[in-house]
Amino acid sequence: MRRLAPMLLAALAVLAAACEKKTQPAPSGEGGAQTAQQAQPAPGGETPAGSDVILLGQVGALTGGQATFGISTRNGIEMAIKEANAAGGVKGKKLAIRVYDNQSKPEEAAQAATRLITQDKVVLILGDVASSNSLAMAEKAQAAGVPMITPSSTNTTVTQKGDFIFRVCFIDPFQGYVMAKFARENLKLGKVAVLQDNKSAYSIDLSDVFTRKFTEMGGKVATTESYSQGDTDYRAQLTAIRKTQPEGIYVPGYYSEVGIIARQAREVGLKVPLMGGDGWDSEKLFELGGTAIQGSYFSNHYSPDNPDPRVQKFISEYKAAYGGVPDALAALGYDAARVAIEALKRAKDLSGPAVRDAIAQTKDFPGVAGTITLDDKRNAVKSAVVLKVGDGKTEYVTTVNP
Amino acid sequence: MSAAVQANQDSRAPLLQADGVSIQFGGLKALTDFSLTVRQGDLLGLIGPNGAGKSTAFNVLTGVYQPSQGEVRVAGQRVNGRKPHQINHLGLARTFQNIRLFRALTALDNVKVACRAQGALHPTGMGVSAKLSNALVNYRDWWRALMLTPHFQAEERELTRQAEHLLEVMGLSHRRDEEARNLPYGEQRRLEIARALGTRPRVLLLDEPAAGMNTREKADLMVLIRKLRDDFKLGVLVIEHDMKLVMGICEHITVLDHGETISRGAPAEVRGDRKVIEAYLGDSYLESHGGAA
Amino acid sequence: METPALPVPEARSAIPPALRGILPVLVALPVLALFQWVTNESPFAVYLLSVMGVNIILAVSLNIVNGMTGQFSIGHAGFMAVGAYISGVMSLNLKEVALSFLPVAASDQVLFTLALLVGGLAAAACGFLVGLPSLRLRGDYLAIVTLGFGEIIRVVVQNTDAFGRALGLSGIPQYSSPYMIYFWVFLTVLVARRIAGSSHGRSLWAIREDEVAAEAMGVDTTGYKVRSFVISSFFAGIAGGLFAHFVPIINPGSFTFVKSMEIVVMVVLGGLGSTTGAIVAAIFLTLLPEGLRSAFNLLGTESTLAQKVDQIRMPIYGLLLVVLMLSRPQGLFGTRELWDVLPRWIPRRRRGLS
Amino acid sequence: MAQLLQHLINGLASGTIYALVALGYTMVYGVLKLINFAHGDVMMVGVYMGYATAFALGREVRGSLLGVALIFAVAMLGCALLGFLIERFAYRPLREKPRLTALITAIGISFALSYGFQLDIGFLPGASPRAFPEVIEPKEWIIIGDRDVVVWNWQIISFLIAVGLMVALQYLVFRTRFGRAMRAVSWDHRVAALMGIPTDRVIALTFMLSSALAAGAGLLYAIKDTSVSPLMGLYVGLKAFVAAVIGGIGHVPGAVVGALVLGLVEEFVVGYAASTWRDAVAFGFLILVLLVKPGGLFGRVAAEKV
Repeated sequence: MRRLAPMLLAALAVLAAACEKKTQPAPSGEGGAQTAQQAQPAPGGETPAGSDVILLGQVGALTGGQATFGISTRNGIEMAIKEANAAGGVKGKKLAIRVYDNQSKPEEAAQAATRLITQDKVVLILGDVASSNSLAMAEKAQAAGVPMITPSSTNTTVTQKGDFIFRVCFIDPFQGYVMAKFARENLKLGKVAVLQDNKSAYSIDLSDVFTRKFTEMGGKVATTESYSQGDTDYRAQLTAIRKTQPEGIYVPGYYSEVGIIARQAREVGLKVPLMGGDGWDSEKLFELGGTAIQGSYFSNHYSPDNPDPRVQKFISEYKAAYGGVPDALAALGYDAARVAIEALKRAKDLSGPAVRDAIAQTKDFPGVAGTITLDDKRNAVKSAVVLKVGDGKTEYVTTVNP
Repeated sequence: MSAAVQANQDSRAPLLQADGVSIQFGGLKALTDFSLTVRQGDLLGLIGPNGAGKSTAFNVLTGVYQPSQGEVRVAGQRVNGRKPHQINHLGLARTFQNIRLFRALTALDNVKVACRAQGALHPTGMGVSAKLSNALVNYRDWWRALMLTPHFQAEERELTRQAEHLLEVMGLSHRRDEEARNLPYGEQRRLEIARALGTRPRVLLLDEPAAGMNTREKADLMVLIRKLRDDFKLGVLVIEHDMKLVMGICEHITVLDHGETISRGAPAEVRGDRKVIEAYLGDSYLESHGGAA
Repeated sequence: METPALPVPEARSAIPPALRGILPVLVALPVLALFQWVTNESPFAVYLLSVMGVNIILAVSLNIVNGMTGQFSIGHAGFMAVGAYISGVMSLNLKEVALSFLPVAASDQVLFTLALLVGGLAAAACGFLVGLPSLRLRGDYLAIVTLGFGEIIRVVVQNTDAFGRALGLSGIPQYSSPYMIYFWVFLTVLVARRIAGSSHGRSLWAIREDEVAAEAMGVDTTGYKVRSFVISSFFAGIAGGLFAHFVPIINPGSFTFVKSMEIVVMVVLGGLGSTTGAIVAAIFLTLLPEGLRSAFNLLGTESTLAQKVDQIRMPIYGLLLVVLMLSRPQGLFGTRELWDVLPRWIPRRRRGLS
Repeated sequence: MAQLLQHLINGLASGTIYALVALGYTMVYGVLKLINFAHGDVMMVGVYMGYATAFALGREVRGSLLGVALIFAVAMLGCALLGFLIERFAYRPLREKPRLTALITAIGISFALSYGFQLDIGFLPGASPRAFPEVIEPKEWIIIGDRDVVVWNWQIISFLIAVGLMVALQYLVFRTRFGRAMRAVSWDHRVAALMGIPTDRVIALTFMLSSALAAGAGLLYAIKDTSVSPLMGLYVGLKAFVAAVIGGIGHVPGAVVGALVLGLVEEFVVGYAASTWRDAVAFGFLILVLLVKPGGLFGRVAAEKV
């Protein structure tokens, strides 16, 4: 028995340490939406940095293979906040953002989100790109009654987590449909192959929808091959694909792999165009893909070619601040932050439910990545663009409406 | 022969038997046609020059190596192919030439490991029902240990008592709570014997128990070994390098050279055997000493 | 270093023998209730404590194999994954089910416990399978087999629709509470300590010290090795189940080789074979990244550096490991336990001849 | 049939590169009995050194033979230095300590390097992969049928470089004084020290050698797959380690055979089954090999002397 006493003591010590920073009661655990709505006495308002600052939180992958997504999003959000502060802030207060890395792991995302909510007492959370991580965050945000806007998680289930969860982008089924339609109607392809990333739910979703829609439209998917994120040698899959002699290859993966895939596709003798989704959108794609990726198409949230002055202003300011053309994630981050800021302005106070209601009322909001109207499922109803990869830049091809 | 052994004369069934055992490593014949019988009360010696195959013989007997040919029987059971711990459960315990204590464990725990391992298990079981009953006993044991049942506590006390007794016998009581690695060399050797006794063996195999000891310590040890044999009613087989010593205490000696048994018999007979002297001491010894000593 | 490596059971005690077995549990239950009540109000504390608890279970259970038995397993995350996925799937399917004779909350906890046990047993079965090769393999070869097993589990999960493939399982009910988690932490520690203090534990230590000698002394080394794998993976499975029910999303990315290494690091850092060492190391390494986060937050929310610093945590973590191992190669406590290294003013257990 | 041949060629091409990395694991394991988990990350650092050099040289020079030689030289020397530093400061102080401690520092170094290189601060490259410049301009050297089988110049060149490095290593280990010293240290470094062999220097040199080999291998890998990323060390390193174990860790030719076998197995899994099962099959194959031959294909489980 005495053997156990120190252990219990240690446990108690830890507990005591953990409890020092006790916070206002925030409902936790099961119950989720219902409990969250009743309570929540304005978690915002008082932030650790003082009452003249409204703190927002972002959780994103700042390390790992898709780090540019997290970093682009962060840049976009940062820009929006700077603009808002320059314009006098919200309700007479300055805005600030706190960013945490989730290492692309759901448990880290949940931990970071919980920390933002409880310790940093943010009024609202932005993020993440990868849907598994957004799902983990959504659970926590919903339970705590803190609104969350994901700039670019396209998996349908994310916003189904509850009424505090929003997104400012379209969803996977739509994107898969866009490319299927484009391939069938614009490119007039009859037989294509699919190469999907089995480590990414996003890629599998897109590939499934694309296959279904493309077949419905009378096309034929000759073969579906797969790879895993982080691979660097795709020759075996591409050799197998070459055998089926497709007219195009749908590769709904991330730019980090797609660029290399394009090079190796040309190497094994596949000269047909590649097609993909918004995961392609990064400056790095041009470097990784070189000439091999030119002439390929991908669906995206926005086009830098859009002559709209609002978009061009965003692009030039972004270039000035961070160098390089902003990708869709920067644009979506920017939009998400601006939607959030607008909602904060409109909200009657900074409590979770008030902000939630304000966000839910977003209608015809002029974002750089399309006009945003949130439907009753808290998803943005938006059109998608199809871009063609050129020499170091993308070219606008067409817009596909829902 | 001592009185104790004579009293047991009629109950002297063989406890350990090796019958024509050979073992090969690759092309090397480490042991050829090795035969030996140990009965209760025996104190046998196994000698030979370095590399003669003495330790190999021990390893075959205890199941570390499998014999290529021949048969080993312990307590009447054929043990070829059995694992060392199963053979140990049949009543065979050993020490090692290069001391192999559980170095980070206390002296007491070293002995308790051995005391326990004998345990309540079905000692000779190989069949399905024996395996099943062993498994059941095992689970019950774990459960008792986890629940700290009164039975477990009593058993633990009993184990401690046994181990303490063995330490006392070997004169190690004062080292009870010291880690084995911190013991002086001679005491480590004795602790190994205490540990071997913990498994309640019927035959004890000692691999160079006196190595590294001075003459006086060796003499004491030999007395102790005799005493152990009598008190614990053991058969003892000793490997020893020091001829003089072996000759002094063993009643029967087997001499190995290059894996082959070159001589066996009472000390006096072996001592006179020319082949032994040649093998053991080399021709030069013979020349300088002018024949058998 | 005259401290014995193994605890000697106390000779005398005021507690009647019949009670000793169950008493720690009886004491723990109200303490945990208090614990639950105190932490209930801070979700972040709850989350962090939950992660910590799971890490403690993982480290303490791995210590049974790596520390006590001296085998080298680096696939612990694989067992955790088995437990997490099996219990996760079960809970998802039983989400709508309630036991009619119990209140809903109680029924949920009963079903949760059931799911945990099933997950733990599945992991234990895998542990048995992985333990079997240990009949033939030693040291580094066994290590790579455990690593390979972990990776195979990950790939299987990633390719199985029932496990949600790459997206993983989401929407697992959040049944894990600090009470439940720390009850299991407590059980794990209790089991580990009681094994260490029993003849089974001594057999495991004997195997770690010298396998040949242990075998010669009648210890069924293969049997004990397999059993230590089974027990260790059972608790890893439980840890996985608990983990799945508070995150509450699991995907294959959470159970990689890197996670396994993190657990090994906890065990080695704490001192191989030291249960309390494993606990302290698990607590330390769970809090360290958050601590770094807090430290960086002090730099202010506006600076670009503060936004970038979250990325610096992991390299710093790596370097800290190097520094820690260089300064304390035997781990924090070596094979000793916390109370053996505490300063004199804390009364120690009596030992020696008494 | 043609496809089989193509897969065979591809498998051998990646196998030779695995082999060079696996050799590093095996050599270090040989002298120190340490699984150097940071080995793959050292390789990754070497590739970035080559990357930087290639850019410093500019497009003109890096295509030439001299340019390629310079890139390799810088990366290999740089990595030798890195290997030396790691050994000196992270492993040597722990030499007489339990083996696991050095393993943990190896993991620590691995984390520090692979996460450190993901930062975009200062000279560090940032997390996303970069395209590796085409230092060897890809040319198709052998074409059979209607591009049924294609052998690329870089495949042959890297095969030759890899084989050259292996032969040199074999010579070094079995024909030179240093090699003898290395083998002596591998046998028992304490005894070797008593025999007057400067064990510290031998071990340091072994580390430098294995790190340089890793850098060479990494460059070949980057040329093959045209990319470099901070995480490449983790993936390639793990595979090479598996290869070394398949061949019997500590056994030099074994590592090469193990790597070639692993390269082929992986290629065939990807080519004829599904790539997502590749890692599972690779590890399954490893476990199978170990169950049949517990010491790997060539290694012998040293029968413990009792």
